Parts: sequence; C-alpha cells; structure tokens
Amino acid sequence: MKPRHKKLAMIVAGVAALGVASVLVLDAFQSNLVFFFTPTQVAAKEVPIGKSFRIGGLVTEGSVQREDTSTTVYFSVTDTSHTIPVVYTGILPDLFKEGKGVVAQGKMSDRGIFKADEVLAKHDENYMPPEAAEALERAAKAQKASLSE
Amino acid sequence: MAINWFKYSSPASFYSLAGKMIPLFAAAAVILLIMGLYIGFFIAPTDFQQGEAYRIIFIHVPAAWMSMFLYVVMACWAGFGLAFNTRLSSMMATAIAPTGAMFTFLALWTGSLWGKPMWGTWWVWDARLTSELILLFLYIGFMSLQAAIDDPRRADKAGAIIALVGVVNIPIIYFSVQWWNTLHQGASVSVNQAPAMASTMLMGMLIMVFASWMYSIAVILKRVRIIILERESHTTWVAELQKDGVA
Amino acid sequence: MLSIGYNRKLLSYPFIPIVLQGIKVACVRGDRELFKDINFSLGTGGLLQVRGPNGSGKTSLLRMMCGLSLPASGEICWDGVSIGTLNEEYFARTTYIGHLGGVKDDLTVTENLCISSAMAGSEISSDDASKVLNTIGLGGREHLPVKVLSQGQRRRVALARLLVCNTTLWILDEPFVALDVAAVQLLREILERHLQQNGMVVMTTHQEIDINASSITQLQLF
Amino acid sequence: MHHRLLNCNYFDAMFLWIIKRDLLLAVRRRSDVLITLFFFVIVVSLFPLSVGPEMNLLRTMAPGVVWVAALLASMLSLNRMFSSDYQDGTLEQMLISPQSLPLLVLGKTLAHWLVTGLPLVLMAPVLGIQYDLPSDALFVLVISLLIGTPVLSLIGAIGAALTLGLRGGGVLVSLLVLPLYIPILIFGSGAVEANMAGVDFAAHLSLIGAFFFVSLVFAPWVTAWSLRVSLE
Repeated sequence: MKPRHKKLAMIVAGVAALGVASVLVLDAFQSNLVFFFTPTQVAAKEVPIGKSFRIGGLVTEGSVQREDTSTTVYFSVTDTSHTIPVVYTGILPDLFKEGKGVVAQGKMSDRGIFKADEVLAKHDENYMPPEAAEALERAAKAQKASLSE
Repeated sequence: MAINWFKYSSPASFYSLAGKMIPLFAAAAVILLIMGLYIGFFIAPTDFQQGEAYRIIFIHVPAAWMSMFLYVVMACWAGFGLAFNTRLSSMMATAIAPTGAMFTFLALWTGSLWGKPMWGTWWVWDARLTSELILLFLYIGFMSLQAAIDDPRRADKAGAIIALVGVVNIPIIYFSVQWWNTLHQGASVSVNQAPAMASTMLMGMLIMVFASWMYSIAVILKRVRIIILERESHTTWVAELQKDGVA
Repeated sequence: MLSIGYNRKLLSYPFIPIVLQGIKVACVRGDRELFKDINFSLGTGGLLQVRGPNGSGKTSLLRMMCGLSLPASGEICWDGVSIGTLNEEYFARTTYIGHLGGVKDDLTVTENLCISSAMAGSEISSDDASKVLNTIGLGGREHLPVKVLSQGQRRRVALARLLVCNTTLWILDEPFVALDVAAVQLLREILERHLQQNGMVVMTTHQEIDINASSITQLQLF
Repeated sequence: MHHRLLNCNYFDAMFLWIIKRDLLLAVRRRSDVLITLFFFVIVVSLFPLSVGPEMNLLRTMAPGVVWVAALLASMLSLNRMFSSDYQDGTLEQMLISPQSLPLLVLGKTLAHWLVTGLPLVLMAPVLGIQYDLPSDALFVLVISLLIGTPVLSLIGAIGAALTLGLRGGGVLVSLLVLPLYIPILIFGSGAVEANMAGVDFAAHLSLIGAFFFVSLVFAPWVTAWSLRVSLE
C-alpha cells in the first residue's frame, strides 16, 4: 500500500468506527438506562426482582394516609396508566405532596406493595408565585369543566 | 473608529489594556450583584411549591451555567493557543481555570444545600450531578497538570490537550436531564422554549448571571495580568514597569 | 580508504543537490534564550559541525533539525520547504542519534538493530544484521542483552544503525563519546564514505577529529 | 532464538513490530506484569476482609469492587507505558520515524492492554467466585471488562503521554485519567448489576462499546500529539 492509500484506509476505518459508535449510543438510548423506573415498567415486571430499585412518578391525589402513632406513610405512585402502592417509614421531604413528583428507593414486597427505604421529591422546572399557580389551576379547571359540558 | 485589535494580542499591550478594563468590570459586577441579590431576596415572589428555599437558584443557576460556559471558553482559548502558538490565549486559559473550578464547586455546594430540603437528600448519583462532579475533577486535573510542568510552553500545550479532551463532558452535563430521567429537574430557561418562570424571578436570575460574567471577566483579567508579569519577567518592558512602580 | 565490510544496497540519494537551511533560528528554554538569529546552510556532501560550550544549546539545535522540537522563532528548511510541514517525508530522509542511543537494555544486540532499523523504515534480515554487527566490532555478541555490554559497546549498537539506514541526512549528537580508538577510526570512515556518496552530516563534538569532506562548515554557539 | 520471533517480512509491519517488541520486553520483565495482576487480586480480596463475610453484601458489592480494582490496576501500569522508551531514547526515535505515529501509539496501547488488561479480564471470574457471583453475572462481568479495559488503556495512554518525565507523574496521571474513567466504571459495573437484578444489561454494554470505538479513533491521535508536546 502506498502511504496515501494507507492514510485513506485509516480515515475510512475511523469514520466506520465512529459510525458503529453512534449506532451503539442510539441503541443504548432506546433501552432503559434509568435512574428510576415508572409504575408501568413495574406493572410489566421490567424491574429487578428481589432487588432494591427506584420508582418514580406522581403521588396519587388523595392516596396519602399517615399512621397516627408512627411516621409510617402509605401512598401510591402513578404515571396515570398504572399505580403502585408504596409504604414508607421516615421523614418525608418538604416538597412531598399529592399530585407532585416523587422518587422512592426500595423493594417490591410479595403482596405487590413497594416498601421504600428512601423517598425523594422530584420537583419540576416551573417557578412562579402562589397566586399565579392558583390562577393557572383555576384556568385548567375551568377548561376541564367547559370540555365536560 | 478603527481599532487595531492585533495590537492587543501582544502581552505587553494587553497588560495595560486589561489594567484599564478591570475597574469597569469590577464595578459592573458589584452593581449587578447588589441589584440581583436585592431582586432575588426582596422583590421576587415566593414560589408556589418550593417556598423560600427556591431562592438559591439566584446563585445556583448562574454558578452552574458559568461552570460549563467557562470550561468551553477555557478549552477554546487553550485550543487556539495550541493551534496558532499564541501565548496570550494560552495564558487566558490558565487564568480561567480557577474561576471555573470555583463556580463548579459553588454549583455543587448550593445544589446540595437545595437538595436536602427539596429532594430530601444532600447528594444523589444521578447523571446531572455526577457529570458536574466530573467537571470539577477536570478543572482540577487541568490546573495540577499545568502546575507540575516547569516549561511554560509545554504546560500550555499539555493543558490544552487535556482541556480539549474534557470538552466531551459539557454536552453530557447539559443534556443529562433530557437523556436520562434524573432526579434533577429539566431546564427552566432554554433557547427554544418560553422560560418556565415568573418574570421577576427570571429577571433576578438573569441579572445574577450578568453579575457572574462581569465578576469572572474582572477576576480573569486580573489573573492574566499576573501571569503575564510572571512569564515575561525577563523582558525589558516588565523591567521598566517595575522601575516605574518603584519610582 | 579501508573497505567497510558491509555494502549498503539501493542508495537512493537523488543527485540534485539538496540543502538543509536554518534561517534566523532561535531557541528558548524556560525563560532563557539560548541562542537567536542562527543561520546555517548545508548542501549534499557537506559536514556541519556545531560547536559551543556546555549549555549553549547544541543538543537543542540538533533536536530542532530533527523536527523533534520547534524553533522559538525562525525556520529550518529542507530543500526550501519548512521541515514542520514535511514531517514523515522528512523523517524518511534523516537519521538521528542522540545522547540517548535509543537502545533497549532488555533486548539483544540483534533485536535492537532489527527493530530500530525497521522503525526507521528499512527492515533488515538477521543475516544483514550480523554482517553489520561484525563490521562495527560487535561480532560474537549478537545475542547478548544490551544491559551486559559496556558503555562503548552500547554506543556501537546505536551507531550500527548508520550502516543499515538509507537516509541522506545524519544528525549525530557527540557520536565519538565513549568510543575507543579503533571505533573512532571506524566511525570516521563511515562518515567520510557517507559524505562521498552525497550524504549530509550534522554533528556536535568536543574532540578534534579531522574528517575529509568536500565542504566542512563550522557553527559556533555561545 | 528470540530474534527469529521478531523477524516479520511483510511490508508496513511496523504496527506488528512494535506490538511484538513490547510483548517481548514484557516477557523479559515478567515481574512488572505480575505486579499489576497481584495488585488487582489483592485489592479485590481486601474487601471481604474489611466489610465482613456476609454473602449478600459481597454479592451486591462485587461488580463495583472488581471494576474499581481493574481500573486502579490498569492505572498503576500506565506509567510504564512510555517511560522506559522515554528514558532510553527509543521514544525519540519513534517520534522521528517515517511511520505514522498514531499507528505506533495504537500498537503500544494494544501491547499494553495485552499485558495488563487481558490478564485482568481472565482473572476476573476467579475473583467473582470469591464474591459468590452467579455464573451469568460472571459472564457479563467478563464481557464488560473485555470491552471496557481497552478503553482504559486507550484513554490512559493520553494521560501517560502528558505526564511523561514529570515529578509526581504517577499521582498526576490518576488525577487526569480517573475523571475520564468514571463513565466506563459506571456502565461497566452497571451492566453486571443490571444482570444480577434481572434487568436488560445490553444498553450498558452498548455504551461501553461506543466509548471503545470513539476512543479507538481519537485516543491514539491525541496521545501522539501529547507525546510530541512532552518531548519537545
């Protein structure tokens, strides 16, 4: 091979390698490389069995029940299509609220309840004064009402 | 008005130009900082979900932005110095590194203070936090490599190579919240979307960003001046400068 | 002239004269300027002797001529083209033997010669290698690891490369150091022969050694 | 006897020459190779001694421990990658050889992996058994190391080249190289953990594969560049 051909061959090989690399990256992003699993994945049994993992979603409205004598809390996590019941003993973060984001780490028990060792609140990127939030909420309700009529 | 910009690419003339510019940027930084902090802590309304704790964004977000932005600027200067053998751009890169590292540390620290009350944990190994931590390591690596090499020309070039290699990390930090479902929330302010933020809050934050820019420019220019003096200590103009300083 | 046992094959020196030229070359080490405005010019068949006290930048200048480092300012040109842009083309025409011989302690003499010549672009068989080693006075030691050899013998292993390489320009840093009388004589003959065949030699030396060449240039550094 | 081993007669065999040379040198200096391997074994074996023999805990830790130890062991050997060639002047000769320097560097990197990375890969199952890893997890561990350790050598070469001949080069190389190793560590041990958790691990391996190809293209080139800077 002449040096010029050799250089060309090396460039072609390099471009090919980068092509393979990008295919591999795209492939990786197709599958689940995740910080947490969604309730749908849990329902579809796509989660580690008998192992600790994280579950993420919204706290279902009206699902939070606290025990009077201890710090144990019952609530459920939803991604609107599936809902998983969760039990947790400990102090909840300030931002833990019904309808808000949450990430819990723990294991599935045999009875299909997620026993959390740690509950983290996941807040969204929206910042606004409470009045604005209320106004938005009222507007959303009004829209909903007008749609259902 | 014709300015001969190339004139300022020589360390000697840049030294005096920087000397004139530093007070301007420093003053701008102080004024913007006071304005930004005032808006952030007294005028901006309480957040509907995070209450008062959200106010840390006025420091956290500018710091995080600066940490990434300064790294890119540093790598650009370093790469420029490597490609065209221009001493001044390599000195700029060296001068940027400590400020970049400071902002990275600030972003991690304030983020951690924020995380405890909001998320319920100081630290979590998600993609955003991990890649920002790597950024801090990259800054430290760059600085220690340059510190270990005695010959300034080699130090400039070696630093440039490691800085350019580390640039890979920047898009990873920036897009991590989109690529992986992290605990960290998405961007509140981005190019292609309306900001998800009330306007007073946004204004406070942007003013703080400008304050950080002014501060960085002032500090970096100051540091470049010192580096120029060190590197050019054998030249006649530095000797004359010192004579004038004594007299 | 004594015959030199081993005949180099396929000498590909073009007979158009080539010039290695330095134009206002400067060298800075750390903060210190070692030299500046150095000009030199070396044509085919010419010998350039670089002289100067310790620390005057002789080795630095030689490394610049090899393309190992860049001049702080000025330019070194091969056939009118800056060597910085020629790179591999230029490296194929030069052989450099520095202070460090480029000899590996853990390899045998033959292995060293085979590998270093392959690296320089001219592969040789082990038969060729043993012929060369005989010429340079290392016969019988071909299969010894270099670490058991004396300083002078190591130096010979490094210099053996000159007998197998196919290059025009030889850049030698103190080639006579550590050599005994016979080896000095041998090296002198090798150099003279190379110069006669339109080769070019740049070297530094402290010893007074008279080499017959059509043109000898002295370059004094301070 | 050995010179016959080195006698390759095909054209442009420099890439093979340099690999053979480095392997030959490694054979002549076996202790250097063995030290890296022992280091790996000892570090991995220290953990059960310090955290106690509880098997569940050990099984959870295993992927991380093996990967961290592999990472440290390969880093430990980085210094040797260019330093002996630097000291005896052969590196100078490589830099002014008419051969393509990135290709020579690639050859040296491959040789480095063959003498340090590959033994770690082969050793890993034995150590995994110490940690009571199930056999399919052992398999994933070996695969992840097989794809991941070459990346460690490729990236490590950059650090080794940049710190050539510096005071405290050993510590410095770790400071430069470890941040760049972190993704490999995360996805390497992540693959094994995912497999043990019964989740799909292919995505982790794909990402390490992508790192491998990207560093295969760029690392030798950057290393060559760094060597020129360091020797100037």
